[in-house]
Amino acid sequence: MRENRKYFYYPGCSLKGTSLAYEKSLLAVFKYLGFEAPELPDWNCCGATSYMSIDEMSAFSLAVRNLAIAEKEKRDIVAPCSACYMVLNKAKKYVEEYEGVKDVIFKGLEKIGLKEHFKGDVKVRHPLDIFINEIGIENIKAKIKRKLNGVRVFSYYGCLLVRPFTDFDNPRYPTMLDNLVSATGAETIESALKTKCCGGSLTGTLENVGLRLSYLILKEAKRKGAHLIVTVCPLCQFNLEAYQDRMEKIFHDKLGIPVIFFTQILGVAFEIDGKELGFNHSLIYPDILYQKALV
Amino acid sequence: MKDNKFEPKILGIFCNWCTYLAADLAGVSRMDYPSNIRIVRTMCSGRVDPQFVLWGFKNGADGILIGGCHPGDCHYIEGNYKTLRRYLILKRILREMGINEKRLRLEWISASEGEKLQRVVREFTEEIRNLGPISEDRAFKLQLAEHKK
Amino acid sequence: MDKIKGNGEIRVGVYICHCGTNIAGRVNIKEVVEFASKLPYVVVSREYKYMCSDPGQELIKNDIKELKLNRIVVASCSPHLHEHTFRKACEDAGLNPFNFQMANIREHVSWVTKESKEATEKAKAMVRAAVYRVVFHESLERKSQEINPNVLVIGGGIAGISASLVVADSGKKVYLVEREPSIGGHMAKFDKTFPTLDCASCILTPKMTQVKDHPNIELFTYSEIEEVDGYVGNFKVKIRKRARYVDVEKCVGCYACIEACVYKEGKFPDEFNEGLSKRKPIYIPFPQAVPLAAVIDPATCIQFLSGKCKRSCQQACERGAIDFDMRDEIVEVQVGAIIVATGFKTFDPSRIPQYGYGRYQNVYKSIEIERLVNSSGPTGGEVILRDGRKPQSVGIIHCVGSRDKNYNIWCSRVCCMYSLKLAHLIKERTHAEVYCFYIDMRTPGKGYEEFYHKLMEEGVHFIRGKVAEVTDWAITPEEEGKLVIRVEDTLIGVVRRIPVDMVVLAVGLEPQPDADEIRRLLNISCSKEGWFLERHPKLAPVSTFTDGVFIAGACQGPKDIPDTVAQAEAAAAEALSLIDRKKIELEPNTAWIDEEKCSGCHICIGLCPYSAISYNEERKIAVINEALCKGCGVCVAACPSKAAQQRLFLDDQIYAEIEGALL
Amino acid sequence: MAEKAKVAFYWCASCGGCEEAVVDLAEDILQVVDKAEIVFWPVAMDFKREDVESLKDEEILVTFINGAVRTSEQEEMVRLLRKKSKILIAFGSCAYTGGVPGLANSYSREEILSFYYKDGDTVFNPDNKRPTPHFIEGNFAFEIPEFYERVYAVDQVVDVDYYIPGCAPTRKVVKNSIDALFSSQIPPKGSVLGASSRSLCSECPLNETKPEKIYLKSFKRIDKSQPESDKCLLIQGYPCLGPVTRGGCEALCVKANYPCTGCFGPVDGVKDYGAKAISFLSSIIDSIDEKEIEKIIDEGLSNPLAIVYRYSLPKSLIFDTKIKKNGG
Amino acid sequence: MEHKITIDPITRLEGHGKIEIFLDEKGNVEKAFLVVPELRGFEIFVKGKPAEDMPIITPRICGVCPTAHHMASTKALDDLYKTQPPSPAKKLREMLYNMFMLEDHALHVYVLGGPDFIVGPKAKKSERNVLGVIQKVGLEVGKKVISMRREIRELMTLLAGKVIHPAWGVPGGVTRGIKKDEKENFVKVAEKGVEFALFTLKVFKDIVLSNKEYVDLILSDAYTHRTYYMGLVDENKKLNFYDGKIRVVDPDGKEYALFDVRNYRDHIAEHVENWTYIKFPFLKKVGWKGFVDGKDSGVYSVAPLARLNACDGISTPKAQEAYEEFYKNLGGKPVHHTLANHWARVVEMIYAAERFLELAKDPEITSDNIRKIPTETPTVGIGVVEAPRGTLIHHYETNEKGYITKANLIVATQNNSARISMSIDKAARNLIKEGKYDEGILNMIEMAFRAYDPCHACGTHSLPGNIPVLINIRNKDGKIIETIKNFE
Repeated sequence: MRENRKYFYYPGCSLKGTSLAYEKSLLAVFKYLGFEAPELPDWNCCGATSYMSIDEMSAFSLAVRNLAIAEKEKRDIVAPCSACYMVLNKAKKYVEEYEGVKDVIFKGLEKIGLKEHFKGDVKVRHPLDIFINEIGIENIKAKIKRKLNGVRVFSYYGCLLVRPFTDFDNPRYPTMLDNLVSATGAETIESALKTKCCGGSLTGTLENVGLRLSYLILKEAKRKGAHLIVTVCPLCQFNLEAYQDRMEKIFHDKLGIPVIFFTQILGVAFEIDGKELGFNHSLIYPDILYQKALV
Repeated sequence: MKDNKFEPKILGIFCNWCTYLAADLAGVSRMDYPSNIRIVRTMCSGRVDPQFVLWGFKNGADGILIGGCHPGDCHYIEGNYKTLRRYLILKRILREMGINEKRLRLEWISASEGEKLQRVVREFTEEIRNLGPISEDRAFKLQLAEHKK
Repeated sequence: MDKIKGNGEIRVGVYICHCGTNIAGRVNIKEVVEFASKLPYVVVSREYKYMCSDPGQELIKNDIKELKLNRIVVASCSPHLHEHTFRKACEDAGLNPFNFQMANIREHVSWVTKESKEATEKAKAMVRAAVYRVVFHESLERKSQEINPNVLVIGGGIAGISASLVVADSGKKVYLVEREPSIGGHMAKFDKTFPTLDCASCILTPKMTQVKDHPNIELFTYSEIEEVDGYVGNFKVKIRKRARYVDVEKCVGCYACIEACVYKEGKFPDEFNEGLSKRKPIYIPFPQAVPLAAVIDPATCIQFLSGKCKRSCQQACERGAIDFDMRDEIVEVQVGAIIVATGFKTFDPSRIPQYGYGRYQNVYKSIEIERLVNSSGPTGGEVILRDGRKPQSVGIIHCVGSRDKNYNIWCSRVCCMYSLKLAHLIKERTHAEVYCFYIDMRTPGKGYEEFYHKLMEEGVHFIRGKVAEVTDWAITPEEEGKLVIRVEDTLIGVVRRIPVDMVVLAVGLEPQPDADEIRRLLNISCSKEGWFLERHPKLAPVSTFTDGVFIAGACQGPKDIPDTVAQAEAAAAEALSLIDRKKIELEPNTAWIDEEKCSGCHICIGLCPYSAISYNEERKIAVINEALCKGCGVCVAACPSKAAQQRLFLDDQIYAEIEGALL
Repeated sequence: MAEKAKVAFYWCASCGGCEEAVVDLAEDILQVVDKAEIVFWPVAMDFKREDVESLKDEEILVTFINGAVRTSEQEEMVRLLRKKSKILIAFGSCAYTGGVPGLANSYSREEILSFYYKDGDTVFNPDNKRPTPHFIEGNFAFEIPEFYERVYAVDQVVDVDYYIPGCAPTRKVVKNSIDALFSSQIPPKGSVLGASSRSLCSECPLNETKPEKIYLKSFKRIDKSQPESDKCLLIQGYPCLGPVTRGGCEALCVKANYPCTGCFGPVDGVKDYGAKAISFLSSIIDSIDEKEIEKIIDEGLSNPLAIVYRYSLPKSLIFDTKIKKNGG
Repeated sequence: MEHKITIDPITRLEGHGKIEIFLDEKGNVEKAFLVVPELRGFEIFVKGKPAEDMPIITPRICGVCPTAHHMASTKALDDLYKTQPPSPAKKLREMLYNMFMLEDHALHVYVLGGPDFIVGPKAKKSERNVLGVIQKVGLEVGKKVISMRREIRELMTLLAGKVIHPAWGVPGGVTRGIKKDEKENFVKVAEKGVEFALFTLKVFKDIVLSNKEYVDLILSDAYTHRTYYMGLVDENKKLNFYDGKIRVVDPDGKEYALFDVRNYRDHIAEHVENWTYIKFPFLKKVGWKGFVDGKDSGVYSVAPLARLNACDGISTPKAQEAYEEFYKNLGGKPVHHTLANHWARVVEMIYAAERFLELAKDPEITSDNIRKIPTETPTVGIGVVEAPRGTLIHHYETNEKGYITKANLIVATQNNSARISMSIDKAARNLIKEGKYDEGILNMIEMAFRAYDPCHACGTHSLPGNIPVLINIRNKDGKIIETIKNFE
């Protein structure tokens, strides 16, 4: 019924700002794999951030507008940012389940002439889901030009991606990212912390708490001898990477662990040029990926 | 019954082995549901002749709920599939006659599904309550037109 | 309601049952009695506290005699409960029992209706329906059927074994069917049994041997039920004897073949030891196995994989018991009753990834520990970790997969007790610190609570709280290299991290994965959880809604050994009492064809699931073989010319009932 | 001249086919004339309503009524004739079960009138005229009867003694019925005269071409398929109504290789012809998959009502109700 | 004082009709109306029904000419499914159709309209019936008539299931053909038919045309209306009942229109009155000018006379002869005398019989190539035939699955309804003067009416032999002050 669906790429604010590297690498990898996902025309904020806590309805309205635009074109949405992914899905679910929400939202949609286009048919999917279930590990393996043998990777999911709305992985102990990363030849590390909070949401308000949470994860990675951390979420990536120097001071520990996006490591395995993968934005450059030893 | 609200009459025709037992179970478990439903038992839902349904509507049922075993679970191997076929055509007949097809419902409720029985009867009763009396359906309006004058 | 023709004078008696307060508490009986008395053909309308009691029945009998009643309606509970009681009463009073109709005003009215007024109205409707219907009832003859005295028992665990022995001892033939190569079931894997701590095999093995030697028991191991046909008293059962490639008759269990196997030592996970040890492609499940005969696993045997094996086993067997060409074989048996004792399976803890089973090698399932502590187990009863270390600290997590709506909502009933047992045994063997993490301790049963106290005195730590996760994530140095159990200790209200060497997951009990197939084969029902459904939770705990099929043991719901055996012997008794009736009377609700009406249109013939209908070439009409008819009425509903009709469910009876119900 | 039995004929909403059927008695009609004196036959003779009124109650031995009741005039006449007749017979499908005009019962009077006099393709009605009962124009006063909301079978208006099935009743059936009426022992009230007590299959020449068991993977429509001759039409997939339809017509349509359309109505004991028909048709659908079943119905029977209630909609249980006296 | 005369019943169009005559103060006719008190609503309730069912349902409009409806409907299906029957099927249909025309006309000539002339308009009413006819022409003939009809109808039954109502026609063909061994019988009956038709013409000439009185009557102004005429003609503009184009000639006999039935809506419209359930078709482009004749009034006429007026001749030899003779005697085309319908009908009988014979003999007639199964998606279909009583049009529209979404029918007699009303009015005016009524008017009005052989003018006339008519003359209060009737 939904066979050969088409997709829109929904960037959200992060991928246009702090996480340009994510957008670049994602699009580069999509291009390389021949997966088409034009940017969602006239998209707006997903409704995450403070909206959700201050005025849920407005947040949902924002989210659903994006959904409606996509559904109008009979396309599904690919949302790389975990926050967008979660909020868009949440909004869809609430509209389905709560008449009250539905009525308000639909009134809104009617005003902007999108009502008749929105039946709730659109799916919101994460690139990870796309790689695993649409493109397929095997096809990806087949396209790999450069085996990353010997690289030890801590594949880190963060809190938002896998719960509560995910159906493509186990919310308590996800494994899809590990599978994908190991497809590149890299070795992944088992860790109970792969879904622990990165502290991101707190760093702004309760810095010492937030940083401690971030630190625990970096420390675990270090303890398990990971060369680098691979993540699927712009917020996690930013938090884990940006504050390492400050953590070193507070916790008297040497860190300097590269934190990159899973699309970047794929890109390396595909031998896509580093610039296209946005490594120029990295604060801690993952040299390991380019060491001759690997080749 | 509750005043000023329309209380529909609902007929339940349940198979002896699944849905009737589910109703017994609901009873044993004291799961209350609206008293609008009146239950008639047949050995198998496959015994339900479409004539029974029309007869039920004619005799004042505002809604009719046929209950059988889940597909594959029929005590008589596949009686419930025959029920399904008859039901699917019967709904079209009702539609054409001018009776809201929602007034007829077929549900698979196994002997262990007391809750499901309760849920379905509640839903169905509410749905029919909202549909209003069957005498308001086109077929009956036409039928009674001359009488009204 | 329609006029009825040629039924003579109709005299109906209506009896409304209070059922104590069960009905009277909700339904205004007086009003209903009054209402009934005004219904057409009703001669008398009475009420009584308990119609099913003797005096209640007497009431009916007397009225039949004195008031010349020829139709009886009782409004009380579900016909599934007492229809047969009241029919009997009619019969005793000389009235054909089928001139009776029951109105279900308890299960379907008083128990499910809040408002008394509504309940009363509904009760009236149900009574009216019954009265309208009964008027069209007619006298019918019951057909009776010989009962085959043999009994089939499905499942060779402790339940099946106990049931078989009881039946066999009474002199009846028993066919015992077990899917595994040996009988014994889960119990055979246990070392001790709670709370008495007597040795499981010491009490089980003798029973297993009895089964083997019993003249009245025919044992089918490594076999499964293929097909069940027929009905109470006359079941035809096809049993598939899977090829074990070793002739059980010839094999003496000398292990020669196993030693001779080209594999020098075991290479494949040993099912009986829960994979804690390895076996060869040819093996004997365990030393006390019954039958004590080897079996070849074709999935791992070179001969079957490549066809190029030396077959050293075959040469080694002096009795020539090994036969690689053995095929599955279908045996058909005839029985009068069936006892289902297919048992349970244990919950797979890898479904709860945060407990780390399968990821951390020192996380065990309870059933694995049963083998570890078992003297005949892989470690000869020593409790050691996979790396050979003795654990100094062990955590036992209760309710794994039980009492959790993410997995199984029910309490598995045995986990608390077996956890205590394991705690005791582990402590006894290793002197380790043992922690039990429980939600609630549930120890109902003779000597159970006492056992719990004993354990507390032994110094086992009991921590009340549902474990959040088992992790190797060390925060403090002392956690390094250990498994940390994170749990909120709800008694002191703090989150604790407890490092241990070994984690035992007290997994719950689940229905067998293929319980549904058995259910369909036997036409019985399952609860929505998948446990087989008893006819009545209190009054008919081992019967099912399919006459002649009984259930025993954990296939009906989690239970411990004492309860299982009790239930098994109860089922055996039920089966025996059925068989000893020699004859059973069949409900005369069969269909027949009115020859004056049938046009021979063939519609009904293909619809009968039992091929009871055929076309008579001479008379050019359809005919029903009533011996084969099971009375579903599908043909009746389909018959385009009302030639096919069904006794007890005549169109007119149903029309009348519907009309009456829609008060 | 000896007292002949008085006989009356009346038509209601019908096509005249039933009168034709009487004329088709051809030579045989003369017998009838011998036996009976026709006292009322608006088609034929002008005894007026007043003349009927002037008769004694039950003075007429037999009245044959064909056609269904749709107007006030028809209702009044039927009541009057009932009063004056010993035996009243519903003649033909329309009188018996409502007939083809009865299909109108799934539409309202207004829908019909507005199409006829307003929306119809060829209607030219600028000043929006409408036939109106008791219409007065200047000093012209017109009496046209009221057009009822629905169609009634005759026994929904008055008590009927016998039924003669068929649209139209075949020559044989009419003859049998008349013989039965003038025979020594009168058949029991409510009987269907002249036809068989079994359904059509019993006299259908193709019945023996049926296999033991009948299952259908699809229903065929005759618009885009041609039935094989000499092979049961039902097993070919055509919803032939033979199994549910009273025999007696000698399977004329089937002999013309056309599936039975059911004009003889149900056999005794069937309360609702259409419901029974779908019951047997759906039962033999060879599928247990809801989607597939829906598909099968969609392709072959997507408007089952049209097929199974061609002649009997007003007698469907839903519509089977007596008209209130002088309902109009 | 106002008088109202009710003549009831006349005969049946969709139920029975009655005539209302209103007199003015002086007792002269102010207006006479034909009132048709019934309606059944086929166009509406066929909605949603499968198209292929139309040939089954629509014949129930008229049980006297079911074959006409069946055929019009079947042809509409051909058009709907954009298919044409293979030649054998087409021939079978046309043969069945001509068989029907033959027996139906025969019925009218001998049993309905015939008596007026054969026995004589002034003859005692008791004699003016089929029995009277038999006396006059001899029992043999009477038997011949009855058996002729029966034999034809039995063959129709064999071929098309039932004669009332047929179950036979399907888009692109028919469901049953003629078996080799059946053919002979058809030919035999057809030959009889021709012989019978010619015999009928002879009878008609002997008795009617040889009698000046009758001829005058036919030519008399009372029965004359100068209207348009409509009929179906083949590619050579010759008479055809089964197929062809619709041709309309004006009161001067000039071709006014020649069109494919698919365009009927450009040419035909229906007028509505409050006092009758029947509608009055008229020529759309001329327009409705009320119940008046002449070139400016859209009123037109159909049925035998109209058909002969509308065609340029007949393709079969004997019928052509009769056709020429017909116009020679009636002063050339077009003939406006309503009563000439009887003669025209006999001419048509000959054509029907000859055509029947041609087709029965046709080698193709026993072919089993009787169906071309449609493949196209149905949309709109319009079909036409010439029913005994005039042009009959069926028009269906369906969804892509072939379920009716719209239907429109122009029923044969309906086309004549305006002219019939006019005839009645004219007859009434001529015959009722100063409140004086002579019994003759009843007969005259009858004849005027019967000439059209209105659909449903049922065979049942044969028993009493005349249309019974009663006139009640009421005063304002509706009290009957005088009654006249034409039976004892």
